[in-house]
Amino acid sequence: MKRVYANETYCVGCKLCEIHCAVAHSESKDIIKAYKKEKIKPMPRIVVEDDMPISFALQCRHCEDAPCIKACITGAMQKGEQTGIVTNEENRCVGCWTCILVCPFGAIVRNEQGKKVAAKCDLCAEIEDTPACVKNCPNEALKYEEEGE
Amino acid sequence: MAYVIIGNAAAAISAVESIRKIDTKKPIILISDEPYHTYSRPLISYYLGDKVTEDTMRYRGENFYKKHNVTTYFGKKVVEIICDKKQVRLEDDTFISYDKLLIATGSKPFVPPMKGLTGKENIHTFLKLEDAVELKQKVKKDMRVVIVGAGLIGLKAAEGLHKLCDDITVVELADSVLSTILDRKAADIVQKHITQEGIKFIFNTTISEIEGETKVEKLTLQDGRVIPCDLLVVAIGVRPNVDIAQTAGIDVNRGIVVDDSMQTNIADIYAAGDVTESLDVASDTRRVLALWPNAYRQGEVAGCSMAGGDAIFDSAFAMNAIGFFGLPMITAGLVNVDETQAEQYEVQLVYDEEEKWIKKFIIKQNQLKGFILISKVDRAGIYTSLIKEGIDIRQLDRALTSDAFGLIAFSKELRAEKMLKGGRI
Amino acid sequence: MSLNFNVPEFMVERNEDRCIQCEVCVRQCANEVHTYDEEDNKVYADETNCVNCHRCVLMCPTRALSIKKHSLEFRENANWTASAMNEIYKQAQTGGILLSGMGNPKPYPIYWDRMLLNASQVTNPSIDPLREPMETKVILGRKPEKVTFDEDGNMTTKMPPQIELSTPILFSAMSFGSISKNAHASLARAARETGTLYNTGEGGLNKEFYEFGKNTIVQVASGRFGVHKEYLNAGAAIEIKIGQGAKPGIGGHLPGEKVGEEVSATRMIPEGSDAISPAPHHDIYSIEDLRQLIYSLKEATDYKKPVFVKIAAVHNAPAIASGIARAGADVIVMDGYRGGTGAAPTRVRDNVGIPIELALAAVDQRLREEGIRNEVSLLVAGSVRNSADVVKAVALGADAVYIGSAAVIAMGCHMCQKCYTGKCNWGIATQREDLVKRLNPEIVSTRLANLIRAWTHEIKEMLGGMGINAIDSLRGNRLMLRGIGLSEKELEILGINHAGE
Amino acid sequence: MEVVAGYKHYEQLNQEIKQHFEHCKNIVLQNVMGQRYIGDGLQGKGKITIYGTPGNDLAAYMNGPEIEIYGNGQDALGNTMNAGTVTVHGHAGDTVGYAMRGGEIFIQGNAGYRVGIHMKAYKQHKPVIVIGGKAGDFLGEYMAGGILMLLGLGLEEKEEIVGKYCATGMHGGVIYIRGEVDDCQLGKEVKSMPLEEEDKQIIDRYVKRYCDYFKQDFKAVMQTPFIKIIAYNKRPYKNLYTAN
Amino acid sequence: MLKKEGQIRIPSGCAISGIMNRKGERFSGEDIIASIALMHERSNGLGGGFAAYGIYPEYKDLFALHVFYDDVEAKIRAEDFLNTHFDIESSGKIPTTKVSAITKSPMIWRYFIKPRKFKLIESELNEEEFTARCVIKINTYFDGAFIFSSGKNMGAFKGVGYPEDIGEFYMLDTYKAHLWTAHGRFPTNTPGWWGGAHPFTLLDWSIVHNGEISSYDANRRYVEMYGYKCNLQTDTEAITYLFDLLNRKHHMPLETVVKVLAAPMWQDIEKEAPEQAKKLKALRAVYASALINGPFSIILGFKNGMLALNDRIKLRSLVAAEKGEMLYVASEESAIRVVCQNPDKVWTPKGGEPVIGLLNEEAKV
Repeated sequence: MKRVYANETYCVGCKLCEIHCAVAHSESKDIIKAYKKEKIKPMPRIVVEDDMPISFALQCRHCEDAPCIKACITGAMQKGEQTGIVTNEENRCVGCWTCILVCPFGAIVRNEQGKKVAAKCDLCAEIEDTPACVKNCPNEALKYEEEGE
Repeated sequence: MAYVIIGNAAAAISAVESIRKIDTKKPIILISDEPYHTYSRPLISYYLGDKVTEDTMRYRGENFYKKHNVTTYFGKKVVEIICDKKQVRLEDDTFISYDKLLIATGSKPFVPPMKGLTGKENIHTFLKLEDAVELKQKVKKDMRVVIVGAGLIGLKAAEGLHKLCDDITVVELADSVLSTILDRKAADIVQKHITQEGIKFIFNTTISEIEGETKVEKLTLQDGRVIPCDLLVVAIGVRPNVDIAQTAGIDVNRGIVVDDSMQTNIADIYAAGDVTESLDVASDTRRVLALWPNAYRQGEVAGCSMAGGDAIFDSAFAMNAIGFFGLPMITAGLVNVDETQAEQYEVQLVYDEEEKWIKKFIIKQNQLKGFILISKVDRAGIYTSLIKEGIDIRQLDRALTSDAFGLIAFSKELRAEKMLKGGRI
Repeated sequence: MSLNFNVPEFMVERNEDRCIQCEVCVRQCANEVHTYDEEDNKVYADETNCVNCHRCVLMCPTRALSIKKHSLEFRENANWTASAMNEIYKQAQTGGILLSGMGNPKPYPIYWDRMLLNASQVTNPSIDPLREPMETKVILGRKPEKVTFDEDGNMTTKMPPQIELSTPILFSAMSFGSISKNAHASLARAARETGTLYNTGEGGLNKEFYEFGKNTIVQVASGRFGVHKEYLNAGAAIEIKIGQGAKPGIGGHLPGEKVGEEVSATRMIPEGSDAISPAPHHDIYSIEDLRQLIYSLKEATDYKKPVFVKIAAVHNAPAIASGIARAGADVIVMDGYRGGTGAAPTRVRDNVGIPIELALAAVDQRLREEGIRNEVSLLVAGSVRNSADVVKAVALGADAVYIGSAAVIAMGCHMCQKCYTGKCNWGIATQREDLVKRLNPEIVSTRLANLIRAWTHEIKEMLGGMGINAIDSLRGNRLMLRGIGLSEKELEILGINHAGE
Repeated sequence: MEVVAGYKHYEQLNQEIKQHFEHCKNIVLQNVMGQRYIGDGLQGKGKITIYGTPGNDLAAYMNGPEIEIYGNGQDALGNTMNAGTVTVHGHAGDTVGYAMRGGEIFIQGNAGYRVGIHMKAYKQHKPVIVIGGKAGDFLGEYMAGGILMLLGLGLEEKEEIVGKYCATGMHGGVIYIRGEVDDCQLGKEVKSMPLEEEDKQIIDRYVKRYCDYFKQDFKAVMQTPFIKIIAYNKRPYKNLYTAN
Repeated sequence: MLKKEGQIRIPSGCAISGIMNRKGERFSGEDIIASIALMHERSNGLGGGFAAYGIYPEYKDLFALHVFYDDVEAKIRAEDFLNTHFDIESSGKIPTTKVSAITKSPMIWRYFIKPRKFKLIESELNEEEFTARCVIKINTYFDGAFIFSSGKNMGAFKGVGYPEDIGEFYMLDTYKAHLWTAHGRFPTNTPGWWGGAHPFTLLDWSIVHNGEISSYDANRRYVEMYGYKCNLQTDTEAITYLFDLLNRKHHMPLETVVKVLAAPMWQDIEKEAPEQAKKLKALRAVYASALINGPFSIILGFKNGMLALNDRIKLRSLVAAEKGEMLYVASEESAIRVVCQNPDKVWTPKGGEPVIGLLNEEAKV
């Protein structure tokens, strides 16, 4: 399946991926409205780790053998049979954080505004073809491609 | 002939999914003594708290059994395994033949003998959906509820009941809450937090007598105190539900003994989930690790083995992600170091009691063996993976306790490998 | 510290309605202009250090930023302009030589813009380059006067070493040290992709780039940094750098802080030590010494590599060029006074040298008068800004052009002219790891290759318009040029007629 | 292998040398008359012995071989040399060892102007020039590394061992001078310093080599003390510029 | 004021025609006039001309100069120069007849000359080079005098007018030649100067040319490095010099010259066998500036024959035909058919591929 691969050699640590991820998962999908008007603060599902000159963005790897799915007590965490995308059905998620306990990448974040849910990368599958983080990475440090490309 | 699975929770369900990955044809028969579609037991406290409904508690979708070609016997209890005939007998004397059998009967509440325990209608345990449904019906706002046990189940019950009634007291024999998964300092923080929500605690004692006619009215504690009680929840602990296994002659120690393919000592009989015991790599002992992720993985391995695959269940260790009244905590592996062994371990600890957070790491020979995180639980899985993979923490160029701990602590190569591997971990 | 009389040059305008406090600007400004104040939840700017490189403006996801010239006015004075005064303030404050980056920004005439190109109408046809063959291949190097054959028709002429270019555009010398490794990698890749060459500059050649040898010109400058036998043989040609258009007569100086591990290894000097290039080659004090150096290089490379000699375009360029041709150079490179640089004394940059257009016209004419133009190739540099400039240069007589500033602009340079600070926000003129990684050679080499391809297309269009289908027929074809708004003298030097004539 | 150079063009002579050098590691050149570039870019081990007067740029870019000259060397000897040894039984011209990065040059007699200009060192490369007599102005100009040694043997009375502007712009390496040099002859970036133990060992080593090559009395040479000249600032031009 | 050729470059379109007998048998100018006359539409009356080879067998070792004089003074100055450098064996007016369409003709003179021996020795040049330089010198520096033909046993006849009128004017039906070329001109902007008409000649070279080359200044500035002066600023002149430089001075066979002037495309060179590719590449590298670019079709007349050539992407028309020993080339097929009704073979040469007609061995001069 296509995944987002981070090439840390060219990550500039700008965190635009985080910003655009948050916007993509906001109510309005409008960057200014999302940040300035929406009650629920936009929440990125991507983590940029940085300690310049090292920096890289990280999001769910959509593991083939995903531990979060196995660990999920509610069955909210699922893998798309066709797509391979690991998604969290947020209305079933109870925010127990077991997925956080088992994700070896630390790629699942807590969203505690409103109903507590685990927030994670869904590859923007329902929004567009290319995930927002990849589309907005100014240095192509994120690539959306098949493994080994 | 068919695969027969006794149980309907994590281990049973993952066994179904696992079998169907290999064998799509042979029938699967699933027998559960509960009358429900598969649901998540850990969610019963959420059910009490109205955070989930019976519908959203479903662990798998409505058409799960159909889709996986599973014949279900709900509300039927298996009473006997007849190994030589490869059959199981149900309560109603139905015999079901199996080709491969999986025992995934989980746990049952542990209720120690107590004076005045029997014959009272308002004494509850808190393990199954049924328990929660009953509790929800019975509990009233002005009731005085006493919960015996300040472990995970007891506290979850307390949290679940919190909105339904105003007076909740937790009685615990030990001197702190969650003594199996937290150390003292962490326990204090958690206890303080829960106390602030209005839950009362009584430590270092337990019930010596339950008084009342048909209902519990008051409790006498071992220390002589008498407390009023309109509803009693016994949440002292759970035990593996090994009865039918034992009678069938399956090896049972603390739980059912299985090999790494989840097979019991009897051919074609497998066991998985909370009913089994497994090797805890953190403490290097065999014990029952009654944990959801563990059950799932065991069920997966068992299913695979039953269908002729060659999966192996290797390392396991205790781990918990839980929260009470908005205070999250994640712990894994070894959380307390026995004073006698203190020299072998290094403990790294940072905390702020006011802010209610703690980070504690227990290290042995440069390998992480366990941790406690309270409040600051983000990215805990990275620590879990350190324990699991036995990574030498000297390779990491950032302190475990650092707020910026993450994959950045790993070498570039290791990181690239992890991240470029995509889905493989 | 006494009061500094200099005010900031720029002002940062932040549209608060659009600013979402995402802090991208804070993270991206190497000059630390932007800061986030948690208490106010606002991002503030201290423009003292702003160089107007546009990094923040372009990275801002909400387009909330703009940079304006500082609004502070000086009393109007045509003589004592603000910049004249500011320069005095700076020197009075520090006692230092004013240092600038990039090329001469002064409003001297740009002759490229005073020349117009011809096109075919009726009497001969224009050619459609999209559908008909259009040749832009150029062969650089020394050429014998004639090709001879024996009685059987076999060629008896031995061809000197030459270089083939798919288009008359090369990337000019920029050293590793003055620019980043990623910038170098981008140039190397783009050169390979587009069938042209890039130039190492005087900073040696990183071993990683040896694989681009066929597309590399290795430079030998007065400092001889990284010059050794392997290096000389690593490229397709060797360029002796005598001078540079941005600073004729001046040496170079790479400050020690830019000499990190890799620069050190490439230049073969210790980490942290200054890399000083003397003003002259101290083994060349006269034209015959140049011949000595040319042939020492030919000896070291078994006469297999053409040797370029690069000079700054100065007053006596025609005579010097003639001397270079006769000293045995295969290619003469001239760099005009608008040529870029990482650092040059402002006064030198802005006042020394002559326009490349005039130098080129004069040198080409002189070499023709001497009958030796066909023996050497003539390469010009010094602010070739677009394909029309290339076409005009070739029509004036150049074989090909070097582009430096245009290349760095394609890489992202915004002409803030602060290369020498080493804090290039675009990852070009810097060795700071966090900044260097901003320049992704995958992207940037494509940008460079795009530029070359686009220009080549345009060159073809213009050639086609003139009814020419090989760049050879444009070379020195000055009838294709007409001057506009030029004096008789200028027309005479350029060797062209005025428009309308 | 012996080659008579005579009036051969250097291109031909050097081609012959290169060809011979591939299989013969000991080449003798007779009657050399100004042919340039002998040993230019030559690589590997082996020796070339020269009789006569070799031309400019001898051993330029040379990387390994040994050249011994019975006669005087001309200008730019050892230009940008990387490794190897050149010994001159006689004098040498201007800009000896220009931009030299490694290898050794021993000159029995005097050397001209700008000797060792822009010499540099890198890792295992450390160029050395030992001059038996005196040197002209600008000795070690821009010097960035390596060792320059001036012995001042056979000087007339009151004759200066080194010319003016010695070591101007020097920012690395070391110059050893046997005898005294007036500070006013030195560039402003350097100073003369007393020797340390390490210096003494270096001097010993190279003077011995010199004496071996040219049959001199080591003890006699060592009787006169040496001084050393080093840059006291690796960044002499650090504050020269103002950002504009 | 209108500038004439030499003061400004004037583009022009044209018609060309050439007829030769490979055996060297001579024939009158009637056919060539008829041929070029048929292409009347391609001219505009501002120039026409002919070159004829083999017309002066009685003076075949002497250079035949055809000269236009604007006035008597010019004639005196030029003759003075000629006298100093050459022995003039014979001289006189070129006979013409009155044609109503031809007006304002200059004085047209003819000289049969031979370089003076001592001048040759003094100049260290051969006869051809010496004569060529003198011709260039007169044409460059002698106002009002223009040598428009300077070969041996050949001559050019040209002027302002339609080519058929020019032919009549010069009474070409009275001349006999084994090779005739002709040109009808369509200049875009000219007062009509007799010297500007085609053919252009230098020594034995004559060129008639159709088309306007775009590489003119590149070619001009290239040949001018080698002692030529392109006084007329015409393509024809530049092309003539290129032929002279490459063939006479660089000793390049005509077939190879063609590979320079209409060089094969790089992509075609790459397809050649390595040796040939190397050769073609060297030619392109060295003679890049001699590539003639833009539309042209030319007929080159020379001592031993003629060569017709198109530019490499064939932007101008050219047709060739053969009948027995006769070889015809012309801008249009009809111009051939009009004088040779049933050729053995008619073909259209490819761009860059020459049609070369050489005199048979026994007929060679």
